[in-house]
Amino acid sequence: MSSIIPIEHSLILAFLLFFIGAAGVLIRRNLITVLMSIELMLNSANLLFVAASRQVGNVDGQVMMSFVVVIAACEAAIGLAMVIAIFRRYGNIKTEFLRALRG
Amino acid sequence: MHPYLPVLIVLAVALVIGLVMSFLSAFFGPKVPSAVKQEVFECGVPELGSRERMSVRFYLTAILFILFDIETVFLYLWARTFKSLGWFGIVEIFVFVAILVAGYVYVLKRKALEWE
Amino acid sequence: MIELGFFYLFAVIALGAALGVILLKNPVAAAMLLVVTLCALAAEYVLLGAEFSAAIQVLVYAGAIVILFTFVIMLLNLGQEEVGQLMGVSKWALLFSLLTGAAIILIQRLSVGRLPEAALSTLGSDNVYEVGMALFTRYLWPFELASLLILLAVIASIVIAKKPTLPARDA
Amino acid sequence: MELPVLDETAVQIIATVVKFLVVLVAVLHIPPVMIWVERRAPALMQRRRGPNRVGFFRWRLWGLLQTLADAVKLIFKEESVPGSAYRGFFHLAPLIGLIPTLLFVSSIPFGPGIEIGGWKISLSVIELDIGALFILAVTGIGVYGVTLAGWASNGKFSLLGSLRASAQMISYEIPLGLSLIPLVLIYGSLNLQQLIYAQSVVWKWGIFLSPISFFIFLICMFAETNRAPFDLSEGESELVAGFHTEYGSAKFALFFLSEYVAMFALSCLCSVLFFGGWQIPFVSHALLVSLLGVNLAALVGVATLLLKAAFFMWLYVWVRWTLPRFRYDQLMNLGWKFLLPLGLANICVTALVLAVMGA
Repeated sequence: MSSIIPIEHSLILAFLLFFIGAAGVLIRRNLITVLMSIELMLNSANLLFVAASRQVGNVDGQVMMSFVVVIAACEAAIGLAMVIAIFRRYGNIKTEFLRALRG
Repeated sequence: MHPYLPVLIVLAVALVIGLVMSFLSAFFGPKVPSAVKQEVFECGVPELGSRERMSVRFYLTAILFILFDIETVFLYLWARTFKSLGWFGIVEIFVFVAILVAGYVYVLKRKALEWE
Repeated sequence: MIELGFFYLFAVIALGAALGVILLKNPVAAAMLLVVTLCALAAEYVLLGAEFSAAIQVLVYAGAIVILFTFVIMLLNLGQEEVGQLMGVSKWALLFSLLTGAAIILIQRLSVGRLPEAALSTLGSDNVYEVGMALFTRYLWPFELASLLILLAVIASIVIAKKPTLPARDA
Repeated sequence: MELPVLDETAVQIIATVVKFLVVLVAVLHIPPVMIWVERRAPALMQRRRGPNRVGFFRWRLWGLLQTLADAVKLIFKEESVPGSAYRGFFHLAPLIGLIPTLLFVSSIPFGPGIEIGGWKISLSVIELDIGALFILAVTGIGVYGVTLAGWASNGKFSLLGSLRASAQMISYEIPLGLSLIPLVLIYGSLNLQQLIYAQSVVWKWGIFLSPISFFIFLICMFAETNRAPFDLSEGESELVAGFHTEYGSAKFALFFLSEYVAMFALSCLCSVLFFGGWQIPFVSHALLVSLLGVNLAALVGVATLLLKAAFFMWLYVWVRWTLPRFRYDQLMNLGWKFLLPLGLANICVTALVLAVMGA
């Protein structure tokens, strides 16, 4: 049924997704978009887990994928809570305003 | 046939028909634009816009939604394997639910869910 | 062959939408494109025979996590005007990441044929059942720890979001 | 003349398209009829007449054509978009609301399989082994239609209405999901068709084996569709019309359509989960097949399911004109502080009882 898709294709797709996500983290100043880019990177990891699970023929990769989803949920929840807190304090969520820890 | 192919078919057909239906009025309706018609509805008073911020409770509701959404998915997984796991699965899932209920109780205690 | 065609179709959708996520100025549009990316990836999971992964992807990722993003965008009322443009280093970062991506793909292409052969027959048809059995037996402790992690995340996010913060210093 | 030889895949694809078109045409008839019912029923309850004029020449047909006239009117209205709206999403939002509900209604098994020319064709457009999870996922995506509609209109009533409506929908999605789990525990399947087969005799119906699930599901049915008594998102006295305040003409009709399709789909799902689906009580399907043949028995099954669903559609109308509207805090408290703990307790008790009985 799904025997035709070679793992190389999934790998390339995952790499491309990861780099789009990484580029998003680098080039965007909006904290929310940065968080979304991190979600993209997590998703490329998910795709790799699922593809690997297909390749080795057991479901461990899919179990890992569901753990990654849990972690993504936690990351999004805390990240967005911090966005709200930052917005309250600075009235803005651009990354260059966050210099409190800079000497 | 792949069991998910109907999903795609339904999606495609629904998209086409939905697009046609949502542009019916654009074809058949009259077009007489005016400045007042373009305003947002605000009970007749001059437009103030929607630039005000909403309550943080909506965010807290969404957080709780994520918490219990994940729990629901895992509960489905457990329900599907319940017959093979037996008592072992019950103990396991009770611990899982108990931990999440602790979070729920915390939320209640912090009054994060109080509206108005 | 048809499966491969669908794989490419969804790959293109996912990548295009992902590009939109990082390049669009409107955060709600970015969030919606993130949903498109996630759903396209769910379709890829189905093609890879991981039904449950696709379900959890749409249910939790697209249905809950992105809802949270949308809510926060609406709460903070981030219209078009408050969205940051690309940073000054944007072109360099873009070029850098594209080059690195190309390099890695090249490396990966060279490794074709050296990967282990796919073991196809061992995955059964009842995917949900198999994932459940693995999760509740072999991954018992990670599973319980995951619930602990969610608990901590909920507590932390409520503390952070509800706590009245100090007034802003002079900016 | 020689017909081209069809293989299994081609037949199934054609069958899927045909089945979906049939479902679509049927579903398009629901809003006109239901709106007529919704105007005649309160008239009956309040000793008024209700719409009874619009008819076909001499035949008035109890005013049944009133809503047809309304629909035609909506199509021929001018489409007006607020100047400050986000245009793309404004046009897209009704579609994003409609498509998930169509996916939902397509995954309902309307009857047992039929046989045409030797090909076995099931009577659900989409039949998945993870049917219940699929339905939950699809309802989750449906929230975006409401959220986007309010945000794209860029007015304060729309925005507040859509935030309220989407918060309400996600809040009641949890108890909805939890209420199905005892059924999965009892019947051991996520496939809707198999759930129906497992309820072959009346005392095995979901409502008897898990009445609390039915109770939770029933309340969530009303809340998920933003219907009275939970229609706060469009409380006229506070929010004008909620998230679709700025919508008119055909797009408004689309919101209406998706609301009624969602009602119909949930009514069907309720019959499938708790009332044996397309099976007639006390009459086994095998008996029907031996009497009527496979295809006719399947049609009887479809009629049975539609009859059961019609009851719940009537319940929607009945409740709307009987109960007063909830307050928003009452609504949220009901969902989070009553239905959620009840749903969890229901699951735990069901699991314990099943384990004790099995041991």
